[in-house]
Amino acid sequence: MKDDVILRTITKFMLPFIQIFAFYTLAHGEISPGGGFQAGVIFGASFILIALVFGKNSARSKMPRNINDILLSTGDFIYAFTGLFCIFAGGLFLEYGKLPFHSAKEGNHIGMIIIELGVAITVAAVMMTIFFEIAGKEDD
Amino acid sequence: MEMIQSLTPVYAVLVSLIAIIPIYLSRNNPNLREFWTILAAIVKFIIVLSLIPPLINGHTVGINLFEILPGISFGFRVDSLGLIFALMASFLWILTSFYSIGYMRSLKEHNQTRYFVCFAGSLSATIGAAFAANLFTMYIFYEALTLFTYPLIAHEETDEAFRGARIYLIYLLGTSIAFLLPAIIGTYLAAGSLEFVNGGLLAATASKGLSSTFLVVLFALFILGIAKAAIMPLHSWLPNAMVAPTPVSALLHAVAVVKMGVFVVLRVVLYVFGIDLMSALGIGTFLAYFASFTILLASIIALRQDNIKARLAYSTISQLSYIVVGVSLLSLSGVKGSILHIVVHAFSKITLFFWAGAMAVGAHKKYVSQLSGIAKKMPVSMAIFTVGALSLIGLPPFSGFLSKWYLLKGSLEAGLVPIAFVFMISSFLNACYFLPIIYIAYFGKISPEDEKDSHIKEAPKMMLVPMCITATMVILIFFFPGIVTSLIDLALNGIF
Amino acid sequence: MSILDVVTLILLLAGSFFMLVASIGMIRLPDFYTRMHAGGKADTLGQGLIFLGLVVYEGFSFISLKMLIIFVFIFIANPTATHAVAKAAYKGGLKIWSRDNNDSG
Amino acid sequence: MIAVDFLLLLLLVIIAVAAISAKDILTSIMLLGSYSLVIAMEWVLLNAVDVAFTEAAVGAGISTILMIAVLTRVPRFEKEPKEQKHFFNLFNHSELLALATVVITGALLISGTWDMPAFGDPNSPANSYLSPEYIERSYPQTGSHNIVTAVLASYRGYDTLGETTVVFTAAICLILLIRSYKKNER
Amino acid sequence: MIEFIADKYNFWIAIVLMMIGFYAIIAKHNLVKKVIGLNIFQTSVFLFYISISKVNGGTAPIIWHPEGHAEVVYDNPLPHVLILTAIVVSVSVTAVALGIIVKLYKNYGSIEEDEIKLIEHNEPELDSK
Amino acid sequence: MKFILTFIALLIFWFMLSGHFSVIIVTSAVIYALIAAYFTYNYFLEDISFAGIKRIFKFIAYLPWLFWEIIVANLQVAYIVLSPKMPISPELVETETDLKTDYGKTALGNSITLTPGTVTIEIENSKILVHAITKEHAQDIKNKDIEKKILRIEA
Amino acid sequence: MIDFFTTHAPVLTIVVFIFGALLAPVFGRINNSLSYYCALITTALSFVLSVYLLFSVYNNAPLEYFLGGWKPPYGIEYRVDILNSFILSVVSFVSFLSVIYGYGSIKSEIYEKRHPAFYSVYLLFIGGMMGILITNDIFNMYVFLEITSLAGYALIAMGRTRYSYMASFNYLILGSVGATFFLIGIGYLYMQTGTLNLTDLAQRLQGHFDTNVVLVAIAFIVVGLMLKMAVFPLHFWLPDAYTYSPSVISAAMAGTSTKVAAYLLIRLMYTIFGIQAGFSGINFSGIIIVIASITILAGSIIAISQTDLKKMLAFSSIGQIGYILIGTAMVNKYAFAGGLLHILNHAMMKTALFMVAGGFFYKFTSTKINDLKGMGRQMPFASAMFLILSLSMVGIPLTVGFISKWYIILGAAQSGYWIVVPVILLSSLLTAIYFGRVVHNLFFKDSEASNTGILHAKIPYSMVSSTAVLVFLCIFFGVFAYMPVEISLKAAENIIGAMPWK
Amino acid sequence: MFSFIAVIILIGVFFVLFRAIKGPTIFDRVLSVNLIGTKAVVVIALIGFMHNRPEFMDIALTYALINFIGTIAFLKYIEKNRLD
Ligand code: NA
Ligand code: NA
Repeated sequence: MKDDVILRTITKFMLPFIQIFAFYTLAHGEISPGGGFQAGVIFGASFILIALVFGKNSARSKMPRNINDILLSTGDFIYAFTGLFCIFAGGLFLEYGKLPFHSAKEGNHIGMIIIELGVAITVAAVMMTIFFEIAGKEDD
Repeated sequence: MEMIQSLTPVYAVLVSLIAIIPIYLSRNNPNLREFWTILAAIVKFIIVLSLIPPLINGHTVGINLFEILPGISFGFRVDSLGLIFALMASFLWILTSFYSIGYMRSLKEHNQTRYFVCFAGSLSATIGAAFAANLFTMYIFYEALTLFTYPLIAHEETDEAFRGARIYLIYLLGTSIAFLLPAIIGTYLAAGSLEFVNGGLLAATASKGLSSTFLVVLFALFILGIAKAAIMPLHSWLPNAMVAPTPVSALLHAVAVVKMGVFVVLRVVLYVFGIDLMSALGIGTFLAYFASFTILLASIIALRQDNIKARLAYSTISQLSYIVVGVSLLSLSGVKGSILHIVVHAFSKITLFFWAGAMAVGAHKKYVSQLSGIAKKMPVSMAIFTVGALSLIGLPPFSGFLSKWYLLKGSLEAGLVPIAFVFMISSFLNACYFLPIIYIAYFGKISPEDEKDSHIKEAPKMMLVPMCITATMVILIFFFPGIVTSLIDLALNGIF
Repeated sequence: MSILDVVTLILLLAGSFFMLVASIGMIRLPDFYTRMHAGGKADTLGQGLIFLGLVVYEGFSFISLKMLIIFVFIFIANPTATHAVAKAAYKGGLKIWSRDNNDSG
Repeated sequence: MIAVDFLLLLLLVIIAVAAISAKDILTSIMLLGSYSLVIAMEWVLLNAVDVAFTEAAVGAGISTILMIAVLTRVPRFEKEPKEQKHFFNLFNHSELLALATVVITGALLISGTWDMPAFGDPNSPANSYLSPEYIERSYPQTGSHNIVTAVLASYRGYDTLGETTVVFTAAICLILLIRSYKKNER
Repeated sequence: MIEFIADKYNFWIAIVLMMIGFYAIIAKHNLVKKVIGLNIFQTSVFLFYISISKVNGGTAPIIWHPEGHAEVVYDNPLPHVLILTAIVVSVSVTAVALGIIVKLYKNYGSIEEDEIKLIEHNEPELDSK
Repeated sequence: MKFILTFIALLIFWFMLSGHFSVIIVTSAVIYALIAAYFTYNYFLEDISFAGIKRIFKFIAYLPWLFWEIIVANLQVAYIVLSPKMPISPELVETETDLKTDYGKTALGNSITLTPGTVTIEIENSKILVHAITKEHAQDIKNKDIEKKILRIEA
Repeated sequence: MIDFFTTHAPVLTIVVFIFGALLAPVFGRINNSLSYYCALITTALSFVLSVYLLFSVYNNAPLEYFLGGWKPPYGIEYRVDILNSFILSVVSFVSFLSVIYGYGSIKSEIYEKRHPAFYSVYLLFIGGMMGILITNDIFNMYVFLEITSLAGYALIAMGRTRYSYMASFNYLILGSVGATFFLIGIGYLYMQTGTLNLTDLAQRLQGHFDTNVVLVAIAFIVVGLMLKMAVFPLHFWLPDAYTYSPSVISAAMAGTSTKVAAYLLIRLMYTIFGIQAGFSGINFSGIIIVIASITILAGSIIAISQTDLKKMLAFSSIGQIGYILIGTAMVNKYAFAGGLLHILNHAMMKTALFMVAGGFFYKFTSTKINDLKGMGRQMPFASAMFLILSLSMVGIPLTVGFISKWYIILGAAQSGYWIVVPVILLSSLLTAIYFGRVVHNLFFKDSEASNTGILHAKIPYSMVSSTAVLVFLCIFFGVFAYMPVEISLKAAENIIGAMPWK
Repeated sequence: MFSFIAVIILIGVFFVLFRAIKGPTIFDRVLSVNLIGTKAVVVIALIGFMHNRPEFMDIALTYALINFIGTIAFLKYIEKNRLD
């Protein structure tokens, strides 16, 4: 749909805002609705939009398959490793309160931010992977 | 009675099991292979023999190998009843081995290695059951024997052979799982143990107020579960199994399978229930009458069989029930006759089967009607047959007379006159189906083709010699019954 | 009831009127292209008016700012979508309706 | 409020029936997307804002797009089942059986609601047992205004680890299943 | 009676919706349709959960400091949390199902269950992949 | 340059959305804006030079007129929809445009869509295809009112 | 360091799988074999940890672990007792051996570039099950149930035939319906109690057993789990799933997945369904026993008519799950122990059987029973192992198959469920029949040379050794049954005695 | 007030839904579904005000966004029969 001027232009215009909106959703998960999961989906959707309008190659130029594959593991790894780190910090698994910050409350807060980031990364990567694997027709 | 901890019974079981390895490995060298078979048979017999002295001295030999579940162990215990069975089986294995070699080689059978392997395995199972210290161990060997003999029966690999083998398996495995196993479980539930006890494992528990219905049902399960004893109506596997090669039939009918059946019946009656409990429940008499039917019916059916092996098979069914009836009389002589008949029937019947094999190999005859005048060409074989047949009819001076004598005496001791009549009628019927064979063989007119056929001659020496030995034994036991009865007396010491 | 409330009410009512008209148009108009006019325009304006009404109701705040963002978004995205559907239909060979050849929907 | 609730639920029923009965799967997918949108509206109405947010993004967005993606590789129209319909041309056997199963299952579920606490009952066990505690503790303990986020990421953070692993699983399963490496691979 | 219905109708409609989806799962031969049915089924279960979480007079479970209100009643946050997870699970299942459907079409040229079974019955294929 | 402009635009947008200024939020705002700018700057400002900023103001000035036109358009549509006779006579109109930039063409296309009884079907190079709901509306398109206004912005 | 492991063993047992699954595809980019070792190390580690847990709870009190440090019922709790640590050990052991087995078999069955993803999914499959086993939170169970199910769908689809996809899809639909039923049940229970923690749930259900809500909840949970367990008549998915999946997966699944669903049912029966109490006049035991009996017989009877070895084994598995149910539903110490033992025993037997079937497939690319003629000569070792395993399946003494049946029958007799005895005996007979057929083909039929081509000349040691270990254990634990018996008896005592309202 | 407006809009949704189901062309359906989406955005905003918690505009924005992307996806499928 790259040949359509209006669609192309509007998409170009909207893309950065969609992405920053995704990040906004991530950062405000504790204040308003939203969080890592929703952020990941919206971020992934922005790349899906690129693929829809500008084609797969355009989307893949900013997010190559290799990077995408690694991000898939990275997010969940951040999450699980945070849990493990809590053990090293003397707590139980995922006991953010024991993270080395001033108070348990702050530890919890920052722990949640970190894991939400992990969730967002994995979810975004997953959404892209799922889309590109299912929509990819190059082998037919 | 003092128990000597010893691994000897284990060795006796293991010898033939271990022999499987060299037998299999030397599968490309028939002479070597058969050397191993013979060697194992002889070693096994010697080991079994070595168990006689301690028994004579009033000890039992045994060992508990491991406890599998609480109250259930895998263990051996040699008493004189088991020893009689083991002696008989291991001795006959030697003869059967020689005979098998002759038979297999002259018929150029296929798959001889599998045959000898399974044969060795069967013997292990038999000795294991003879020496088993408890129902559980015995059950294992009981099943093992079924599985080891299955390939032997299917040996020919014809459709008929597979059919016979399948029926064999379904009957034996089926009944043992469906009835014997629950019976064992019931025993365990009632007694908390499965060890054989002189005077009866369950006898002690009777005082605990177990309902007699439960015990009767338990006993019925046992009898139904032991299809190897071929009590009607669970007998039809036996005639079907006659498709097996003759040495296997000998093994089935005389040495291992059916003998294990009646042996287990003996064990159950004498060591699990005990004479007292049996008579208290009145199930002994019932069983005696029940098995009497088999005696008569099987004899009558045998009359109508033209196939030699079929006729022998029905004869076996009938004779096995002698043993069952004997023990269920619950009288001293009855039980004694019963045990004696195990040995006597073994020697007599194996003689007859060896003879049948000799007919197949030497004259290619399978039917009674073909035997007209055969004695002219095969005089030795027919003489041997006559010994075996007369013994089974119960005429002196053959050992069959002895056991029948005891059985008859036992039935009178127990006050069951009808049973005595059954024995007599049955003897008459035995005569009716054996004597005609002797008659036509000696006095019948040989057919012209047979007359000319130079292939009809005595079987090879490898077969003939074992036949002669068993026939001799049939006579010897009549004159020297002490070698058997002394052990029987020993066995019955703790019971009566 | 303050002036602002009245303005809000008017804006909301006007907005819902246009949205309802759009919906009715979707049923009444005879072919896809004409329905497109209802769905692409009346609805967009209706939505815009309602958001304006809500902004007036809320007064100046971050929420109003956000609603203005939505307002802008609607005015960018809706015509684009309408155009895209129209183009697809046109490329797909859908003929336009005229009173002569076809009277049904 | 109740009118809105009722209209939304009515819409849902109509959309659901239409979605499963359309022969054009593309239409079904569109209606499914609308179903998600409408149900998300219902959730906003029921104050489940986080859930509505997710359903809008996932149910209406990603799921729909994935299904269209599949349609690019499979036929768009549903075929009539091979066997002839009987039973007065209304149902074939399997449909009748399915209907029976569904009716029984539904009846069972509805019978379960008989002695359920009423909708919105603040004293129901669900709403009075743990929920107040979460509401009370979440801000002091975690510093999160959004109680849902606090429960999600902290109190039941382990579930969320599992949830993240579930999506990871989906992606890795798809890579395993349909990523193409060889030309002739089927 | 009216009150009883008013108390429960949310649950009932959720159940009716579930059953509509469930029906499609069982009765439809088209595999994509089955997946669509599954989606409706699961989403309706989520609706049921969210209905549980509602508290009369409650507001969204996000801490709120409105002026002039002393006590704020919040809805039950726990079902929301559970359903957030369940939605994710649902989309994951959908994705995998769709992946399998793509593969099925490649191999059978059909996505109708009865056709695939017929093809497999007529020309069973072993070790082909 | 494009990157920095995108970044600034995104940061502004963020604070319009957020309304929170805690340390964590502001820090993440900067980081996230950088990331989003990295991914999207070459789409966002692909063919806009620095002169674009001036155009933005011109464009904003154009909006009130557009909004008025939209309201008029909608009243007309409402009349058509609600009138029992449905006075419509649809027509396809093809015209030329002198607009050069994508943004210009887009603004034109969407404006046409939003205003009186017309919907842009296709813009290809300089050709515009429009669907008009009545003959009068078709005539309006041929007059090129909107295009003239947008041309002024683009200049 | 030791402290670290001992305190956190419950969570580490599960988390290693997550790490393994995440790292396997990443390492796999460097080198394919790294992903294999990733799987190997992960399963080995979790096996060691599970066994540690088992011994720890056997000797001491059950372990609790509060995830995130939040006390239940606010947070998610892990609760390790003998019952679940026993099954944890079984599952991790079977999965470990399957990985070893896979070294040879996966190479031949799955294209090598897919290996990293394959191992990752495999770890998720096992890890999900482990998660189900260890958690004491009913919703957490659901989450992990879905992880393992999803992974399972993909794994089944990796089989060599195109019908694998259909098998996988059917499993997916039924599995999802089952899981959703489970979810509905959870919702209803939550409605009535407001909690998700099992222990808490059990307490708060007191006095509510006769409400419709709870009855319906239980009905849906049971049906959902029975779908997952493939209890007759909800078994349709299982035979295809087992038959058409890769050899390793058939082996691993046979040993693990239905058992985990069975565990779930057992756990719920004894904690929240109040099986002992017989609430509302419904004889819960009786219902389960009847269903299980039908399952046992139906599975065995259908198995007889199968022409494919793997399919036959699959139907046999359906029947065998019935033993586990029947044993555990009788509320009798011995029967419970028997059911529990059968989880171990059947896992070993069936996994080994599928491994042997995989061996046949590896060499001849066929598992049709008719194609197995004469294998006794061509693959004597494999055939001998098959023979031993068959005997064990029939329940011949000195094999593990006997031990579990023995205890179930014992328990049935003790608690008066006499009907169970003939069912088990009859099924043993049927088992003898269908295994007898295969053994017959292996040893007594001459091979028909034309039927299959030889794919690989030699079976790799990895495949042989892992199978042999299991076969050995089938005999070893049949002879020296003391250890597992003691453990399961103690587990039975704990569970049956641990009814909070008793 | 807000719920009254919401009800009016929802009634409109029924009309649009009718068109979505009836078609007749696939473009009618796309248009209708897009319309349902945009109406939903407004309804969400109104519900926020109904509950006196208008800070949930994020959801409305997401709706608008997703709806747009979804419509593009439908169209691309119809035009090109591929998405990437
Ligand atoms: Na959905
Ligand atoms: Na959140």
